[in-house]
Amino acid sequence: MLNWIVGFTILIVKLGVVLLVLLLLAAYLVWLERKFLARLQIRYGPNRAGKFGLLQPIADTIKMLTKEDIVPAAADRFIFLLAPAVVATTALMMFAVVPFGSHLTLWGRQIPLVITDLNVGLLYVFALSSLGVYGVAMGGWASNSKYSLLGGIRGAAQMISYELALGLSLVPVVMLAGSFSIVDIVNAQAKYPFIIVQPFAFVIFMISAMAESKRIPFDLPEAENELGAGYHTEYSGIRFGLFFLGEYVHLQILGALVAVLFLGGWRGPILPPPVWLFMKMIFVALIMIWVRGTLPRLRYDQLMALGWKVLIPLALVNIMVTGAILLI
Amino acid sequence: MTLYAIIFYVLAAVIVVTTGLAITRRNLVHVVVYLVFSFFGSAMLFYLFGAPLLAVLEVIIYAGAIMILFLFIIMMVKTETFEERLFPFRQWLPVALIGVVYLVIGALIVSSAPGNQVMLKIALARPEAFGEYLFQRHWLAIEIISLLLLVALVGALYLGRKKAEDDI
Amino acid sequence: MPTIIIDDREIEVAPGTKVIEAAEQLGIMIPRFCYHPALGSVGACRVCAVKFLQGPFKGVQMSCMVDAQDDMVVSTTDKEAVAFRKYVIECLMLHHPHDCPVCDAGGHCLLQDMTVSGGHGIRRYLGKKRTYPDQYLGPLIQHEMNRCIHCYRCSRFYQDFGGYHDLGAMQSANQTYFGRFEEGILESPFSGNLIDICPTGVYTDKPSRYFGRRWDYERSPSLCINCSLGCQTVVSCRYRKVVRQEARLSESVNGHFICDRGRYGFFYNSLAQRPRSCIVDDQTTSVDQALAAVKQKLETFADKDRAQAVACAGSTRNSLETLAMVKHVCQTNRWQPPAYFEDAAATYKLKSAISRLEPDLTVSLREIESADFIAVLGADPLNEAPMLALALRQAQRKGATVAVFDPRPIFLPFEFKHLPANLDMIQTDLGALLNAALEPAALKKLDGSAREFYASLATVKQISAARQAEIVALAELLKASQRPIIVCGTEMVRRQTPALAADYALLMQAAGKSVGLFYVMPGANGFAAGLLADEDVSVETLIAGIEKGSIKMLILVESNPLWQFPDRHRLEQALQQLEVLVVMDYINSEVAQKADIFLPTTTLYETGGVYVNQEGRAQGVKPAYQGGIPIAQTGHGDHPPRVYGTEIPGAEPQAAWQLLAHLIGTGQPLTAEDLRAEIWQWLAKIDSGFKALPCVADIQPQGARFFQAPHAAERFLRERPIGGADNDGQLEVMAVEMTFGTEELSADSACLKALAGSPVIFMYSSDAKQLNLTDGDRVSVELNGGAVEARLQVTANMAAGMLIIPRHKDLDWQKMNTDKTFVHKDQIRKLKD
Amino acid sequence: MNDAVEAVKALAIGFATTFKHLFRKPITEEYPEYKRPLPARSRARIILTRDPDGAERCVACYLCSAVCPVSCISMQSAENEDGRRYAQWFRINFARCIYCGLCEEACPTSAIQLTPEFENCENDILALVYEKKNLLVDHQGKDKEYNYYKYAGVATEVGKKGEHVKEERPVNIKSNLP
Repeated sequence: MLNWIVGFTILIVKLGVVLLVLLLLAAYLVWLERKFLARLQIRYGPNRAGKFGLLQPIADTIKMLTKEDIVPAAADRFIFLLAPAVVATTALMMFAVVPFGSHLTLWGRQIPLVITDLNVGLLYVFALSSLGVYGVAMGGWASNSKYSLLGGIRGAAQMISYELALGLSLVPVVMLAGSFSIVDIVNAQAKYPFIIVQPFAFVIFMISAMAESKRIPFDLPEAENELGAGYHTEYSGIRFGLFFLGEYVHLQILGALVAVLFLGGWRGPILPPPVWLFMKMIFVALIMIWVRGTLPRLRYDQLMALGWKVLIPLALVNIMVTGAILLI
Repeated sequence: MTLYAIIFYVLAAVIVVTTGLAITRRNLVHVVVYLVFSFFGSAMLFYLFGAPLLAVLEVIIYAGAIMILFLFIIMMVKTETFEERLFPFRQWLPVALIGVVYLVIGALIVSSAPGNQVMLKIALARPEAFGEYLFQRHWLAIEIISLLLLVALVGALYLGRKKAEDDI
Repeated sequence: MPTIIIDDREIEVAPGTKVIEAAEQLGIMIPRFCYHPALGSVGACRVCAVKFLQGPFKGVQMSCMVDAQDDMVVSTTDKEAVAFRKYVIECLMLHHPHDCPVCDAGGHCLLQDMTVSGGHGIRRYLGKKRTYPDQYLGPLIQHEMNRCIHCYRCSRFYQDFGGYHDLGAMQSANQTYFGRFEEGILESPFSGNLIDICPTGVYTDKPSRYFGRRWDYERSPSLCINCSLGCQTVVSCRYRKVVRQEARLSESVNGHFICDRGRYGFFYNSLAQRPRSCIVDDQTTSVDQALAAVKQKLETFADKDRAQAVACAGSTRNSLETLAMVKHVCQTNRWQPPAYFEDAAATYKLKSAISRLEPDLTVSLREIESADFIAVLGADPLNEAPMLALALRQAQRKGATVAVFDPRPIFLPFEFKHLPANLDMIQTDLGALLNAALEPAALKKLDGSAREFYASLATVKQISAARQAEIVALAELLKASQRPIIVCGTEMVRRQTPALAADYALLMQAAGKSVGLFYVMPGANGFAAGLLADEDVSVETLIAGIEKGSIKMLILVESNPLWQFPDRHRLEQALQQLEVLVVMDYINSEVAQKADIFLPTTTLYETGGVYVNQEGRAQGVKPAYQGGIPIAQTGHGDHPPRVYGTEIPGAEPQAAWQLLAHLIGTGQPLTAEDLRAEIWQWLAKIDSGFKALPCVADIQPQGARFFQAPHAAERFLRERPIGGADNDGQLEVMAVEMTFGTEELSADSACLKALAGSPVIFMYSSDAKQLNLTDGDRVSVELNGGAVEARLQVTANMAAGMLIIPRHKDLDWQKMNTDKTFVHKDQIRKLKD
Repeated sequence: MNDAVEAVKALAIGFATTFKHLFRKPITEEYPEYKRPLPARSRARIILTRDPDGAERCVACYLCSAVCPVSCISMQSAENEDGRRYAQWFRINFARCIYCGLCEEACPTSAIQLTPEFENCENDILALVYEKKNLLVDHQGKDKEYNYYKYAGVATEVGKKGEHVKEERPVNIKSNLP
């Protein structure tokens, strides 16, 4: 029983720490994105709240918390209120299987630096990511606004399309590691990161990940200049904030996944493992911001063509090639 | 009662309630949402029984793919918005009859099955074991189904293509 | 009935209809400046040009000059006609100044509309503009002659329609000028209509000068309550102030015009000294507190016997709602019956007049214009009901003879026969006229009572010799008349005169003429008050009651006896004797200042109301604005206050009838609509005459003549005073009404004060000769209550043996008897200047 | 294959461009520290200007308040001793104003004008309600020459009847000569 309680406490502490870091990081990712994007566009970015605008995320949070939470009269109230929660929760839950170190020894007890090591960890990520689609689709539908509905439909279609490419691009990685467990995958990269042997998978995964998290150039569901703000047009206050939280947590997850699956995860010299993971995540995020600062939004048919006609065949070919090499 | 038992009953209750709600609601989007909850609950049950792969597959395939397609269709089609009320009696009657039949058969099976007193041993279905089982024992069936799907895919592509040319 | 096609639409019109009118009936507005439905067409402005495509005429013609005929096909949008109109407008605009921004007509200027819609936007003419000097035309009208487009509407209205000649066209050709020969106040009391009628800004409204633009005004249909005719108006409000009143077209009452008393009689509504808060024993309180104070005082008189010590008086300026409520409160609380009139005779005269308004006799104001012989009995149209004079003028223009039987120095803006005699003799004179006018053939048609009545009429020989020739001459005209109308006053005349006037009308009807009967009544709601009044109750009886000590508490509802009651001293004494005096009013009247408890009420413009004019036409008015103190008065330095608020300052007052409703224990306070509905039910119970009265919402814009006097049993009076008693060298004093200055509400209008002139006393020339007095002398007349001083005006145009005192505000005329007043000749003294 | 190379090349150029921007000095003008001079016809704070001879131009004709799409202008017109129409009070609620400039366009006397001065924010919303004394300035604004009363044809101290631009002497109404 005691053992069980200690284990439970450790789990809760891990959860707490991870959640806290995730949320803080999400807030500061916004700051980072605005700042970095501004520099890419020869601007300053936020520089009024605190030094270098460092207090901007806090100001934003306070603003969103204190703003009125409006539910449109014609909206489907139940689903309207549920949708942002779905987006945020599914995003947060995904991090459960990402390892941020090998293990810690405290008072003679080995504590693995991962919340849970699922033997189907990768599939778990996909499962939650596919549930995240509901938040977008339902939010768009429940708002009872044509812009929102269009945004919601676009979002759902885009996310299920790119999920395939996302999944297929990872099959070679799983084949190399021989496991769905992310901990095992990281362990399999002890010698060299998979990006070296799987550059195609890396590129396909990066592109699909950006599409999956609805980032420019794949931000059709919220396309400001055509749909207002797409599926979250009608949202305000903290519910709007939850959508954004979900989006930025997603960004971190994808950063973490890229780091874990292709860049060797927490592995690295000198610095402690979580710091390495953090640095790699930030690096991936910066690349994504760079993409955002460079590329224009795709057209809808281009988006679909890219997904179905380029990425999926490429991923399939990659699987076959990898399989062939492995067999040989 | 162990913690697992409590979790089991809670999950079971959630599944029963959400499924019940799903079949009684008339707002189709709500139905889908309740059904997704139900599937999610079933997935958790599978996980509880030690079948994480099954759990994940349940979520990915049923909740993540099939239901989202349903939702997609429902959202695209403008349906009448119904009041939240039960279906009329004449629709209920056959359902209730079939339900009663199920109930009786279920009760008979449970009462007459020989293994109902024996605890099931926890089947830790690892993905490798699952894959080996599938592709070594049933490879022929899998290949036939794959072929079938391929034919269907090609057919669909052909139909789509023809249509597109007509449009031009 | 000619059928004409205008712009591809066919319409059948009455013969003689002009094409421009036919188009209007189709809803097609053909531009016009000189054409006006009341003034007819002259074809001067050339802007109503249309193209005649088929029919007797072809090509571009003036639509106001062509009668609609069969087979005519007209296009108002033909290129040629449109171009023609465009050039006409451009020519009219050659000399028009560039002053729309500082012109009060801007925004409702016909010329502006036509210029813009005609497509003339850029000035091409580079020459110099002709200019004119402007004239001072009195306190009502601002003159700006530069803007004139020479449509002649003003001179046609002023001279042809109105009958005054001090304004008209001068100079010639390109320099034609419209104005007076010399600057000065316009003589016509209808001059305000020049403002409405001018298609541009030559004549603009002076009292509302620059106050606002038409588009900023809250405009709503309203009613004039400055005399008994009930002319229809449009009232404009802005910034919580009634700014302007204009004539509203009414086919049955006033036509297109109203008089200046009505047009400018609204200023009482927005005066700074208008009382806005309740006063209890010189303390300002809230409405609830004041009502509580009234109720507390009433508790003393709660039991059955004491209740008779409470009396209530309304007045003829009450709305029908208030009149009914006064009566209802008195009945429910078992108080004294309410008084509405000064003396019992007035009540009697009105009641008898109302009971004689049989449906086939009663005529509306507009129907007077169709008469061919009009006998005015004991009425001074221009002074008592100015629009009546304008209607008489129209009848006269069409060839009618107007004969006035009245002791006063009557002036009417047209040629008429005045037969001045004292109040007893005028009816005898009219009787003699009838006697002489009925031919033997007609006499045969008379039945029993009519024949008897005819026999009792004075013959021409019985009246004074000097008059005989005139009567005989008139009798010839009356003999030929098909549609004679008798207009009878009810204010100055003797008790029996109104009934006698009806008898005369009946006699002529019996003799086969299509007769009309038209009464002039005191106050805007005299008719309804007369219907509701108890026969023996008047302000005078209330005073008598106070003097006896039987009345201890008096509630005056929008009533100010101090204004009208002839014996002021007696009234003041009586008011002092009262234990409690409660006054509800919207003007700061003298009696309001004496009140123990004062409650402010709302005006017609704030709560609306129903008024019944002298022919029994009920006309309803909706509120024109929300009420409250004008923004200019709540102002803050030179701008409105800088505060936000949801309440309207000074909007606490309620309508008198709403206040009165608190004095009966009806339990739940009712909303205004519910209370109104309830009042309508009470009205039907109080007097059967109201049963046909439509609900407020159902009263049509033209009003509803609901009252139909039954063919009374008491037709043809048996007792008839014939001739007048000799007054033994005494002069009968008569206090009379004038157009401006004697009516209570319009007396508060600053702009009309200048028109009221200075106080005068009228005396017949031979009487003056006897007393060695000449025109312009200052005289002192010793009345019952003291001396009255004023300038004497000697005229041959009035009855001998009379002394006529206009009830001028500056003249303390209220020193008369309550009954008839006589002065000996030695009571009139000449004063040194 | 050529297309793919082209595409990659194009992408590379794009990414290189944005990457180079990272090292450039930002071109942002930081507002409160640096205020860019605005063109004279920018539409911001409204003023009431004066004639070249110093009198108020506004004749309170109500046209600006009529044309104002948000009804933020109100005034009261009056007449002064020399016959000029003027605004007794004139009020613009800048909390409502959308700076569309229609009032300026409607003004027949060039009185109401918009200026480039845009910094009129207040914490108290009532402070945004400007009275005439806040609006009236001592210059002619953008229109230096125009004096409405020289053309209007009404008698004021600017000129009696017939003394204005392009006017004949007043007609002698007591004469019969053409």
